[in-house]
Amino acid sequence: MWEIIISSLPSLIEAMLKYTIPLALISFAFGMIIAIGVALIKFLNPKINGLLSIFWKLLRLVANFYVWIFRSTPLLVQLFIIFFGLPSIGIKLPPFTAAVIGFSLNTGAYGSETIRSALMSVSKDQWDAAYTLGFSTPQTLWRIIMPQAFRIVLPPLSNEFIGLVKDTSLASTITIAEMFQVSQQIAAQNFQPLLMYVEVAALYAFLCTILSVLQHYLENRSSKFIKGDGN
Amino acid sequence: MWEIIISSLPSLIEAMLKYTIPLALISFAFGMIIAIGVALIKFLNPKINGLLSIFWKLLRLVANFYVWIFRSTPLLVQLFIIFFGLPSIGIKLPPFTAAVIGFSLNTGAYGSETIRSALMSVSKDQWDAAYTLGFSTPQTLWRIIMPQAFRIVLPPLSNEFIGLVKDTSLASTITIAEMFQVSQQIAAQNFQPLLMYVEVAALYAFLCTILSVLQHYLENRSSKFIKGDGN
Amino acid sequence: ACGKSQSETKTPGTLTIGLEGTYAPYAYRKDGKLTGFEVELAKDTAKKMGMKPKFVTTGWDSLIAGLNSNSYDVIFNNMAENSKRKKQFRFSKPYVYSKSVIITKKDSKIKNYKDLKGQEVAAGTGTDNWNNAKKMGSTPVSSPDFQTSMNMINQGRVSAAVNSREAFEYWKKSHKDTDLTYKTIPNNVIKPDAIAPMMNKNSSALNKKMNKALDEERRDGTIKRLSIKYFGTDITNK
Amino acid sequence: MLKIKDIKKSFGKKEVLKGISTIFPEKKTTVIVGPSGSGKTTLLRSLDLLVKPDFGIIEFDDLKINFSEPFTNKTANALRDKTSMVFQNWNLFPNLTILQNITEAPIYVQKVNKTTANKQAHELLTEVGLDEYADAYPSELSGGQQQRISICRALAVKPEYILLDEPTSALDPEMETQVLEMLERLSDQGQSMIMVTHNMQFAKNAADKILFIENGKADFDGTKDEFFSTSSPRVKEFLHGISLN
Amino acid sequence: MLKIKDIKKSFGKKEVLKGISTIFPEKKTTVIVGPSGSGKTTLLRSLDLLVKPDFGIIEFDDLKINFSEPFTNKTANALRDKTSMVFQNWNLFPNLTILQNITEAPIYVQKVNKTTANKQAHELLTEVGLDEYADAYPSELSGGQQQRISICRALAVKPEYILLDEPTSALDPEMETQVLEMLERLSDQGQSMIMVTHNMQFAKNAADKILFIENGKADFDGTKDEFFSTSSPRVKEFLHGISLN
Ligand SMILES: Nc1ncnc2c1ncn2[C@@H]1O[C@H](COP(=O)(O)OP(=O)(O)OP(=O)(O)O)[C@@H](O)[C@H]1O
Ligand SMILES: Nc1ncnc2c1ncn2[C@@H]1O[C@H](COP(=O)(O)OP(=O)(O)OP(=O)(O)O)[C@@H](O)[C@H]1O
Ligand SMILES: [Mg+2]
Ligand SMILES: [Mg+2]
Repeated sequence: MWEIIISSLPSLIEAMLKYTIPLALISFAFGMIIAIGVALIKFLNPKINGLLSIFWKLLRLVANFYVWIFRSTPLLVQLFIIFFGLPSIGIKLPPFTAAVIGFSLNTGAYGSETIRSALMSVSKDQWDAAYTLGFSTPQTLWRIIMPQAFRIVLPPLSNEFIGLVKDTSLASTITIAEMFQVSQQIAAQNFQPLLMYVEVAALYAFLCTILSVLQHYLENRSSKFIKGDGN
Repeated sequence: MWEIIISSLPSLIEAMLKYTIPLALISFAFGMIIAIGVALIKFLNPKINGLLSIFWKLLRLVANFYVWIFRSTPLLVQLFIIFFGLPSIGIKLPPFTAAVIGFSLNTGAYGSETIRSALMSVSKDQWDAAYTLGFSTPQTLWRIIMPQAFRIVLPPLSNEFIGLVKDTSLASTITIAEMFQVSQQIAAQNFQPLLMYVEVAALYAFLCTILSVLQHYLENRSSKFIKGDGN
Repeated sequence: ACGKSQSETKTPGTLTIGLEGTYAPYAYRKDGKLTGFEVELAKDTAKKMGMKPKFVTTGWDSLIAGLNSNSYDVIFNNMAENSKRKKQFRFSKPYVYSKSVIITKKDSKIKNYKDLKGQEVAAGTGTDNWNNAKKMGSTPVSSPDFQTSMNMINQGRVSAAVNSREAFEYWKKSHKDTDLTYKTIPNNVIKPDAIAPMMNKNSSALNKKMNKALDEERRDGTIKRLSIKYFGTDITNK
Repeated sequence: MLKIKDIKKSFGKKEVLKGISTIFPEKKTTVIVGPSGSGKTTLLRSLDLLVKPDFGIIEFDDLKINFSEPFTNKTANALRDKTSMVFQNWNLFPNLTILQNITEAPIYVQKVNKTTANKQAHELLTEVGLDEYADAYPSELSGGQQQRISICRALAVKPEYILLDEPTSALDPEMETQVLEMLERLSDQGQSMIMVTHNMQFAKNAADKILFIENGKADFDGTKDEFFSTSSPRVKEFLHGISLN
Repeated sequence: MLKIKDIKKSFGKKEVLKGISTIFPEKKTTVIVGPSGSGKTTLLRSLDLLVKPDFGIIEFDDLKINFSEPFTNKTANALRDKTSMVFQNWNLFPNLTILQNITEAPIYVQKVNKTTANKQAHELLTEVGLDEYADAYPSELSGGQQQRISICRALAVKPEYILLDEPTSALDPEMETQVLEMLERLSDQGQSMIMVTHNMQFAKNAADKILFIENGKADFDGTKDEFFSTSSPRVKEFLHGISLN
């Protein structure tokens, strides 16, 4: 048994380093950019009128639709459509790109809701305090609201990232030989699918645990300004 | 195209009604029971000593381990091990039972963290207020804290339920012919996997949207006691 | 499906081959490398066509979708010719003839294909085995891989599995003391499957080149050699 | 009669109560004053066992808890039944209506039957002029109204002593007036009360006894008149410090 | 000099300000008083454009906003620069240190260079005796300390007028004393201030002018001495209502 585990480890780790981790990291980075953008579109209520305000309403409609569609359909299907479906309308993406796009859009949809609710949870008073000092809306967002929202958003976003790491296993359906697929291929030879599954589960657990530790470290750091009771 | 969609619809809806929905509902119900239990084990700090307190510490250790393991390994692997792995230690479960156990344990692990953090977010003052009136800990939990936590916990738990509905597609790996597998079977016949995937995605979206509407209804009802600004 | 020239492959000069890579002895991973009968055969075929082989592995569910979207040029994945598939896709010349068998426990009540009626039988979702199991009046139950099918029989979750004899023979090599055996299915019930490379309908030029290469491999004994190497017998003919 | 003897309490290494002994007379109002952080809240919470002292004795008639010995849950509950706390931020239960806030404990803790409990609650509400809000939720009421409700809630369990921790400090002046008037009325009716407050006007009007705590110790313990005429320099300084108010 | 003319504001159907005109004298302290809900906060917030009136004019020297006409963002910002608000709950930025709380606006809004901003912040902190907390976070300070910091923060942008909305009502008496002393000092130094407060003692000590608002209207507008000796029955009633305090 140990022999099987050890002999399969190098291929699994290679797949992890080559696909699982880069996929998760890159997709999460892009996902967060999307999430912040969408969260702001839904959160802000800029004082504009005329055409601009119609445009903003449209933007918000698109954002709502995007969040709805990506949260209410299975990720597997999303990947499938992006990779196998888009070519039929002339958009052909390499597998890795397609995977990054799919995972980013999915993470972006979930993340945007998390970020929006964190923004909303920062007291309205903080906005008043900033405005009275002359801060503009973007300045207030960036210097006052976002740092406070960050602390709130960290635990749920970390969970989403951990979820994403595990979800990368779905990339196998769009021809990416990530860790999970490699484990299946090895199992085809040694006929120990269960053992291979446990092994790959352990590797995921390992990754996720490292991430959790990192999350706690970040949480502690980011909450350094909440020393007393807070108030 | 429409012909294919319409002709496949009855089998898909049958699979949805027979497996997808019952699986999600039953697993969520059990999952919540587990989640509440585990959340309480981690949340409560009963004033006991001697053997009982050692037992409680042990219980908490087990709870922590359970949450950790189920949150850091892919659900697919969990199902696989429960269904195909447990027989090797003499526990043979029918597919539906195995699926319910797998999904319940998974939902329970995630849900317990959600519930625990909701319990923690109810002000310590509410406990004091109840204690001073003579409520016991279980009474306070049940009559005062839980109703307040419920309101907080509703949005994230609804999201977890929606996630579960989509995750039931993984039951196909343990031989359950749920909606997603049926779509694959049909696709293998008509060679229109993309079309079938889009169709099944639409069905999932339909289900999830109904659930979201329900969620909003529940949220509105449960927050009826927050009429003014709250305070 | 809007390529410039019909014979053009996904990448010029490269033959991109789609397969699952999770089905021994056809294709699987050993010591970190993809290998197996179909892997070696596809490599040799590409060489004979003057092209570089490139393998793309993907799940069974998306194997056909990948062909539709030109993610690869050809599938070498134990793909059996049948009329439905032929309508949509183009098959090159068969390289082996795979015999479906009924795998059961030695003491099973299932003595021949007729006993299969009403029984639950393990097979991959939407595979030929799945269709064959259905054809014989049994209820197919989805199984993700070969070993799992065997486990399902052993655990009594299904009464049998329909799969290729070669796969079973290969598996038996590493499970000598197994309790499982197989029963053949008469050719008039289920014909031996002609296994051939499968490609898009519009790849006729590619098909021509591939057929030439396959003919050559037949002539110089490559296919036979690989068959014996991986299956232990020669299954290159009907 | 409620008595404490040599109550000590530390949080971590910090000794917050350094041995306080006193008597809280029945049907009288005892006011606890002292600088911020001196331990007033901790002492008050000890009386209701929301804080568990490390050392000392609490006695109520023939009930007695000695914190250096083990005591049963039953004794603790019996003692706790004698007192009921009113909090600075009132802490009504936001998920219950005003009526339910008041009847919850009588019904579920004291097993009073529902009709009786409701009737008594309505009487209390009528007395404080808030009966029309019986079916409202706390968030619909002003701070002063909520604080009056919370006093009703405390009274509903018929405790011997009502404990109040700065019950008006989170209220604006007009609300404060409402609540203080209600408390003075209660005091006049002979309800035993123990109250932490900075409101010297209230102390002057309603207190029978004053306990001045400084740095975890009872620096003064006597009648109101003694307190306001004491020669203790520390008390004088304290009274001066809050005179601006 | 800051002047307002006929300021009106409704929230939904409720008219909260029903046309208020007055002058806020320079280098003087104007105290706004009135019953709860009368519109004091709304009026004060209007001066800083945290609330946008529906009607009326705000004038500051040659700057002028007429709310029934469109006005540019530039004018609004220019007016807003003249004032700075101190809030009841201080509202320090919890994610920034004390020093950063004070320097953030000078550096990022007024583009003062960092060294200068820090120097000035330390001067302000020293003045209020809190320089040692420069690198602490707000949550590490008491309420009274935080409120003093929030006044420093408002002063740091060098506004013409400091607006204060019940700056001591969330503080306990000793903290309140600290903050009020600081404000009296500022008032003596000739800082223009407009303050909503219930603290009549402070009004007596430091106010130059008093504006009494009732039900969205200015019922009294005059000097402190006029106010405390007025014969207006409503003002007398009001003064009586908060006398207990
Ligand atoms: N749960 C606790 N954990 C640690 N320290 C505490 C706790 N409760 C109170 N303290 C500390 O005990 C000391 C006394 O607190 P207490 O609340 O009793 O003072 P107080 O007299 O009520 O002051 P105030 O007038 O400000 O309410 C303070 O230094 C406080 O920080
Ligand atoms: N944002 C708002 N939306 C709706 N109504 C509001 C809003 N702000 C204030 N009001 C209402 O306007 C009225 C005046 O409120 P305001 O806060 O100005 O009173 P105030 O004089 O400051 O009272 P207090 O002394 O209690 O602070 C109140 O009835 C209040 O409910
Ligand atoms: Mg206190
Ligand atoms: Mg106000």
